[in-house]
Amino acid sequence: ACGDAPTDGGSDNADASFLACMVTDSGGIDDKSFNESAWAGMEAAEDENSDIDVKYKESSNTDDYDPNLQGSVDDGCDFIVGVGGLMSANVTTAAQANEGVGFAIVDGSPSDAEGAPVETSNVYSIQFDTAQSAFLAGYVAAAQTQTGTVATWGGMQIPPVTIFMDGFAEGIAKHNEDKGTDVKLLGWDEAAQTGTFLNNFEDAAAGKSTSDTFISQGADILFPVAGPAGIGALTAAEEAGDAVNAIWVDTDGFESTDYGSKLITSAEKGLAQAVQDAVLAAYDGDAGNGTYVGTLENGGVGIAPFHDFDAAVSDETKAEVEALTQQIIDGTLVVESPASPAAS
Amino acid sequence: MRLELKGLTKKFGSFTADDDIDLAVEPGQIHAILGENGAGKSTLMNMLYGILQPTSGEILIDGEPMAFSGPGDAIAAGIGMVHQHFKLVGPFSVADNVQLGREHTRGAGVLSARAARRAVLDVSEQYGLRLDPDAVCEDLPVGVQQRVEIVKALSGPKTELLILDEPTAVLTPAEITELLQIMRNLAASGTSILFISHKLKEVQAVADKITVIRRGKVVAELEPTASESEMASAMVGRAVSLQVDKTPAAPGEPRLEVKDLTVVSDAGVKVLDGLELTVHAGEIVGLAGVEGNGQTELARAILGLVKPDEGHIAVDGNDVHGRSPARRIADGLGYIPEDRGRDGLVSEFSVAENIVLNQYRDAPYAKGGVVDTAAVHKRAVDSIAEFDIRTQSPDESASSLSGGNQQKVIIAREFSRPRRFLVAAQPTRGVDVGATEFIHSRLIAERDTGTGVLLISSELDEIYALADRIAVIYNGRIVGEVAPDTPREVIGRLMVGASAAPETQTQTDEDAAGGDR
Amino acid sequence: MSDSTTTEAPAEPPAPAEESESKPSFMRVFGGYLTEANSVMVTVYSLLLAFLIGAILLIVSDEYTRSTFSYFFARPQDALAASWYLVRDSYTALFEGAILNLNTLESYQAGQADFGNLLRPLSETLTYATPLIFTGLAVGLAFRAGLFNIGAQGQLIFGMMGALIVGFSLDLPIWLHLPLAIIAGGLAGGALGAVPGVLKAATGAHEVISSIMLNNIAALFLVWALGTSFLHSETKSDLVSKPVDESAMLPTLLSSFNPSLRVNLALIIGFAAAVFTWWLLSKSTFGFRIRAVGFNEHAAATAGMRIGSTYTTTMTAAGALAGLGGAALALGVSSGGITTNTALDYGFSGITVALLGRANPGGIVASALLFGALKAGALSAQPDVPVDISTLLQATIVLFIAAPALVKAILHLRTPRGGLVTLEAKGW
Amino acid sequence: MAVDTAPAPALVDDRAPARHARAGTVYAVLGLLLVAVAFTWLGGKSTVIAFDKTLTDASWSVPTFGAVLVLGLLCAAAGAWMLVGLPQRQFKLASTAGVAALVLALLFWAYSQEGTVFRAESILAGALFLSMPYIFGALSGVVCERSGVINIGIEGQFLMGAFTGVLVANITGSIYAGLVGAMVAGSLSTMLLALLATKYQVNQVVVGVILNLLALGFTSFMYDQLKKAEGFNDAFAVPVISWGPLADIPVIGPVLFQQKLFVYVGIVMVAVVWFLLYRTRWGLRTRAVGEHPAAADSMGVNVNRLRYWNVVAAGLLAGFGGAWFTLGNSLAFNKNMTAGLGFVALAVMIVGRWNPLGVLAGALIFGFTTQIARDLSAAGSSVPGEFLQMLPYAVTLVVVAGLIGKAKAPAADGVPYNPGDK
Ligand SMILES: Nc1ncnc2c1ncn2[C@@H]1O[C@H](COP(=O)(O)OP(=O)(O)OP(=O)(O)O)[C@@H](O)[C@H]1O
Ligand SMILES: Nc1ncnc2c1ncn2[C@@H]1O[C@H](COP(=O)(O)OP(=O)(O)OP(=O)(O)O)[C@@H](O)[C@H]1O
Ligand SMILES: [Mg+2]
Ligand SMILES: [Mg+2]
Repeated sequence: ACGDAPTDGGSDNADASFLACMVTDSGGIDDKSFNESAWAGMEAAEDENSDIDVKYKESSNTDDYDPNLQGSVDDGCDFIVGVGGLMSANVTTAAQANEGVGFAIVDGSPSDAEGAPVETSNVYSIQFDTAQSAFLAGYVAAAQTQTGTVATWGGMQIPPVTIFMDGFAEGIAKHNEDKGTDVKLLGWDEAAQTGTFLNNFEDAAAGKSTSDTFISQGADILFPVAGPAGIGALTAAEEAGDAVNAIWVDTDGFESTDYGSKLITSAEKGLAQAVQDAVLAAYDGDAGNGTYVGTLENGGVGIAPFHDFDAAVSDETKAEVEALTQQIIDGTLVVESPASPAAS
Repeated sequence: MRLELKGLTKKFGSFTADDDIDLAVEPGQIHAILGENGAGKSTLMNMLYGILQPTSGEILIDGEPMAFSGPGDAIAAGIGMVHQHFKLVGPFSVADNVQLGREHTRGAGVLSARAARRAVLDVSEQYGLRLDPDAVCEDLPVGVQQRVEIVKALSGPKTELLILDEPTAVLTPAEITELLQIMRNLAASGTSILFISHKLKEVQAVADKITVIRRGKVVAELEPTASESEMASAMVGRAVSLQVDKTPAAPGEPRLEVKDLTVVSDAGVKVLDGLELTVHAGEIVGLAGVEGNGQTELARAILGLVKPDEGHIAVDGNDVHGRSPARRIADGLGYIPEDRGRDGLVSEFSVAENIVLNQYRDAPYAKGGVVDTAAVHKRAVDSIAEFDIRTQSPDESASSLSGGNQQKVIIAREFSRPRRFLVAAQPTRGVDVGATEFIHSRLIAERDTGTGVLLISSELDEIYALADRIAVIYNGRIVGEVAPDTPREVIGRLMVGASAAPETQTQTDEDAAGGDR
Repeated sequence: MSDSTTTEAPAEPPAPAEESESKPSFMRVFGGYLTEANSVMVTVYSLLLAFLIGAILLIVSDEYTRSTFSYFFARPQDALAASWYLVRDSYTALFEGAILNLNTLESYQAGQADFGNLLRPLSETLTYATPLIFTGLAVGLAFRAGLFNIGAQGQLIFGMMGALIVGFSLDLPIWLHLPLAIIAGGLAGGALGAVPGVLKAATGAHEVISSIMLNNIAALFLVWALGTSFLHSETKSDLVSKPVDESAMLPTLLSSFNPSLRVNLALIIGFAAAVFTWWLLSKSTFGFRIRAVGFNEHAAATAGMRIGSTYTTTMTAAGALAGLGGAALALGVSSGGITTNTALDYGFSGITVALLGRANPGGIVASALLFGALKAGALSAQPDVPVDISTLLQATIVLFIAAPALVKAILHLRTPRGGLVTLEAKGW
Repeated sequence: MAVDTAPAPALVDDRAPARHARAGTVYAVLGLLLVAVAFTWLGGKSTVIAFDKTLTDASWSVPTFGAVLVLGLLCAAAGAWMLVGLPQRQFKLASTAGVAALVLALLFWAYSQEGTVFRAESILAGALFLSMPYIFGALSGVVCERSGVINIGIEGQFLMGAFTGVLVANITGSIYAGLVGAMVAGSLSTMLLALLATKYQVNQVVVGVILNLLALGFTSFMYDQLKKAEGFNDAFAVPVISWGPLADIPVIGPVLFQQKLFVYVGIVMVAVVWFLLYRTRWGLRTRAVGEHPAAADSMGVNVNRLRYWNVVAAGLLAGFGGAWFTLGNSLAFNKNMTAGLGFVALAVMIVGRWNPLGVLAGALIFGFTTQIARDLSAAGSSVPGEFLQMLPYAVTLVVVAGLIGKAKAPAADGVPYNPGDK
């Protein structure tokens, strides 16, 4: 209706022939989490190919998915990326109703309202086995802790969050098993699937006070899985002095946050890259109904460089991480979380 | 100070409340203003005090035209005012209420409690108005609150003109005598006084000059020598009978029996203390007493709003214990509350809705949980005619009625349904002579139909005019039951807890004076 | 709760009547109407003023348009044109999202789109308005009894859960299942609503505190409950509930035109609830009591009305209304499963809706529709119109409608006969 | 003078009013329940209390059974005292003792689980710090509502303060300038409330709701606008103020003498607002205007002007409280980061009965229970996290229903004042 109104970002390719659209999950475009990363991927695709234009629509809750998907179809989008596993069924339905449009679903796969898998011709699925990267992060944390206690906490108890916490817990367990250590993890009990959650992703002050509590209970490495609220853990670590550090999630926190000096590493999830690739593939007509699962093997997930901690992390640990990575890629070591893509 | 009003006019929209009023108050003069409810007296005073701005006309003080943009200006010009409706901050102490707006500070805006207390004591000593500066105003009996208002008005830096808008409505006879004396003293010392009252005796007793206002216009200037009925007919525009015609009572069986009634307030005070009282069918028992001695609680206990801690209340021989107020009302209890603004009316409701306020669920006003608007309307139209309620329509909100007419709405509500017993608390408070006459005659008529009536009034005149028997309440107890021809002094002594015999009077005065909380 | 018996001033003195002997022409009367601060014109002007402010915000927020202002004095036409197009397109987009899509209209006239497509914006508006009708009524009803029900949010959440549980756990025919599920929603909401009422009646606890606390408790309870195996979806790992059975879903109203038109029976139930609430308040003896207690509890008590039980029943009824709003969500648009986000801020918006509707059921429906339209329009117009601008626009519209005196002052309107219609001012 | 209207001196009743008996029953039953709990579950358990900051190794291990038993009996005794009848004046004492015993017993019980340690210093210090936003928000509410203007927009003022605080700190490079900026921003946003409430007589609850919406929209919008540029939203940290040797005193030191600026300002403001309200001319007039504006007006107080400036000044407090979220926690601004705490502050104001000292108590209850909930959750309590998070809300509900009872708002709160026909 209003194609000549400038779109957000300003770097739009005004006379592009291919329109790629994104529908966010609740949390919005700047959630410092998967919506933001996905949008970064969309914009990267736009920068890469001047014939691509990108747009987004924000959802405030699940009820907005359908109108936003429909609105994107009405806007004439050629490729529509739905972010969040909750949107799987909605994307699938929209795809079935609009065979001529390409779709993608991030953190989910085509399914019906009941969650049962569905065969489609035009939904591309993007998923990540972040348990793998979190596993390595957990191993590093166990190796680096001085107090023998590390902690994790989440924004909400949902699969994209708990998969990190599961992997982290398993990494610590692995270290304890291999090296005979007795590192304790606070904030998450993998077996019981219970732990500490803020029940929101915004309240960084609550994140900080929760982290302070963990620190007072002896934790010296924090692993917050809570989007923007997770920043609270970093400020808590900063205030606590040199003894307490943190590990970030999703992106390399050394670059994406202001607290690089406190971050030993990050459990990365190559969401932006994957979305960018998907958009570019769609432009070439290659997206179709493929599935992409980001793993250590294809580099879709991984742990970030140690940056300032390069010297602090021993060569031995580095070598072990290397070896574990190889084992996971080989399949000799399986990191499993109830929230892993295979299980969903 | 010489005050002169020239052509003072106040319009509210298209309604003219005061119309071209000319008036002069000489220094040291007590100038009374008479008029029906809604005649425009308070409006006039409010203009003088800067609360309202005149639509046209001039206010001259010592020949100088004044423009008051607010009460602050009036106060600065030496005017003090006692408002008809108390303007006291309830939770504040007396001292704080008096110092509000002209605070005693120790510099830098920090209050000096001692100076404020001292100031109150000074003024109250000077005029003989006893007050405890530390008492919390909302806990005080209305009579004492009135005294606070007067002290407030006198505490101005140089009050030369004092406006008293119905200051005596809530005072006891003795307090009134006292106030009138204070007024005389003030006038003698040169203070001008504008005095509004519906009680013609007082006006006669104290005024140097009387101006009568009707419908916003000055209709007469009278001398204090004018008779009461002259004043009344000037006000109302017709002859008014000031005498209540009544035949001797023919008491029947007991309608209300109160035995050993004890009520303890939330603060742990025994407000009723073993009260005993019986009212028979076809008689009016006047309950005389200084306000705050348990009258309110007695009335509320009879209605069922207050749960007795001990004792029994029986209506028609049946113990009403455990019966809800609604049930008691349905059983024929009528209730005219003393505070009509608070307990009597829902002021946002229409006149019609207020008339059926305690019958809205009964036939014919409701059927099957649905209000029958037509029936309510019809009832309202009838009542408005019967009780001469001055309102533009039954759908007018009660708040737009004058106080006297608001009172008639309550009277209409209680008087046009079958009733066996009636509690009438201060039924004519603040009501003009015409309406008072009307209400009194209705009360007598009510008695004559065989209803038992408990008349609670702080006005001895009213009690004498209506009561067939007088009970005096003091400290939550009936301290005496006397015949209606008992001399005032005897009742007056009973009211302050002294025995009926005159010898103890001096003694009592000392006690009572020290007893202000 | 306080009333203003002590302030004797009226709202605003009516302007002196303009006396004109000759019979005024229609145009004069009409012109007079337009320049008068009556409630219709105040609403119209409120919208216009809000859109004017919105336009400024749009221009300021748009980088390109802002850049044209940097050389405004060199080439003003650039800035003016850019602003004009931006504002026009943005508001067109809002309008198209909320009421009628002009492109679709063209295609429809050309025979390329079906009628259902034309209805979509309206359907969305009505869909978003539906829960607001219920929560608005929930706040409005309590308001009439002098209670500030800030707890509609929690009551809506409970209603959602109640309807959901009956909706998936029973196996019944639709004519029984759907009504039962709806009633369960009302009951659950009513149960939560009763708590502040009972506490106030029994201990004097302030309903505002207890409602705020219960909102938080309800929201956390939902998070916990969604995690339990009883509520949690059997097929999805996300924090989402089981879907309700087909037999408990609210039938859609317009899906015969187009299956994607979501507006459902709950809208009709909402209208019915509004009519019922209106009837209750203005016709029933219970409503008489509610209003009497709301205006003056002392006089009501003296007239024999039971104050405590009025509080309790009113709060329960209010909770039930909000609960029905929850049922509308759980059995309607979110019948595929509710999440922690499903309730959004419908309960809090209900406060604004109720106050804007002057706590009158009719007004509440109207303001719910306005809010629904703003939400639908905002959703469809993004990202061209940033969502935050839509929020600001909403706030500004409400602000002006709630402040007739402000509109009157800004536009120098005349006071109508009978004074300005202002929202009743109420204390706690 | 002939007679006087003196009412008789109050006769103080010696019997317990009915509500004392009711409360007594509740306390007695709860106390006995605790005793039962002790016998059923707590045998052999112990509760560890540690002083983690000043005396790292010192900890006490208290047998939970004994502690809960004693406290339960104490609570029951308080109830019994009320039941047999006690003077009015001592009712408060008894109920406070009962509640204190109850709360302590519950704490002993909660911390008896394996692996949980009551770290007195960090818990209390954390609790005090967490109470601060409520203190500032509720004090702002007190100043507004004492003058008769309902301020339901505290949440919005928090957001404005939080956002502007960081922004100004970034631009000027000074955290103190940031704090001033936050106050000014809070005050600017209440100015709209002040104007609409006094001059245009708009329903104040509506204005409050609108202010919240406006603040949310505005800060989110500005956040997006500034996100693209560097150096507008970087975190700034308020330094911790350590009072030298005082900070080393066990428990008291870390709790009281080693806190951030906000804590000291908060406590001082409670005292200051209390003093201003109850001891100064401004306070007298403010309270009068909130109770009975016509009375104040008739004594020459300009009601609407006083209300206007009070509301504007109250915005300073709320804005400062907003800065707690960002500057106080060394955080950058984030959309909607105040997470509804403004509404809780409103509740704290009512719990505190519109009195600064009550506000302090209410805020401490909230801060303490929040901190306890977080601590227990972090320690791996078996109670689901959501229920732990409900703790502050549930406790408030109980306190309000059981202890506070009827809270009376200033009589003219929320009622616009129209002086005469001016
Ligand atoms: N604020 C107002 N707005 C509109 N009309 C008013 C207002 N105040 C007073 N009036 C009108 O002015 C008339 C005079 O009122 P006023 O209070 O002066 O009467 P009054 O002589 O003092 O009566 P009373 O004896 O009952 O005190 C009333 O009948 C009323 O209709
Ligand atoms: N908002 C209003 N609109 C119209 N009239 C009003 C308004 N407010 C007050 N009045 C009128 O002002 C007059 C005086 O008001 P006030 O409250 O002083 O009455 P009152 O003193 O209770 O009456 P009375 O002295 O007869 O008992 C009343 O007659 C009332 O009708
Ligand atoms: Mg008068
Ligand atoms: Mg009057």
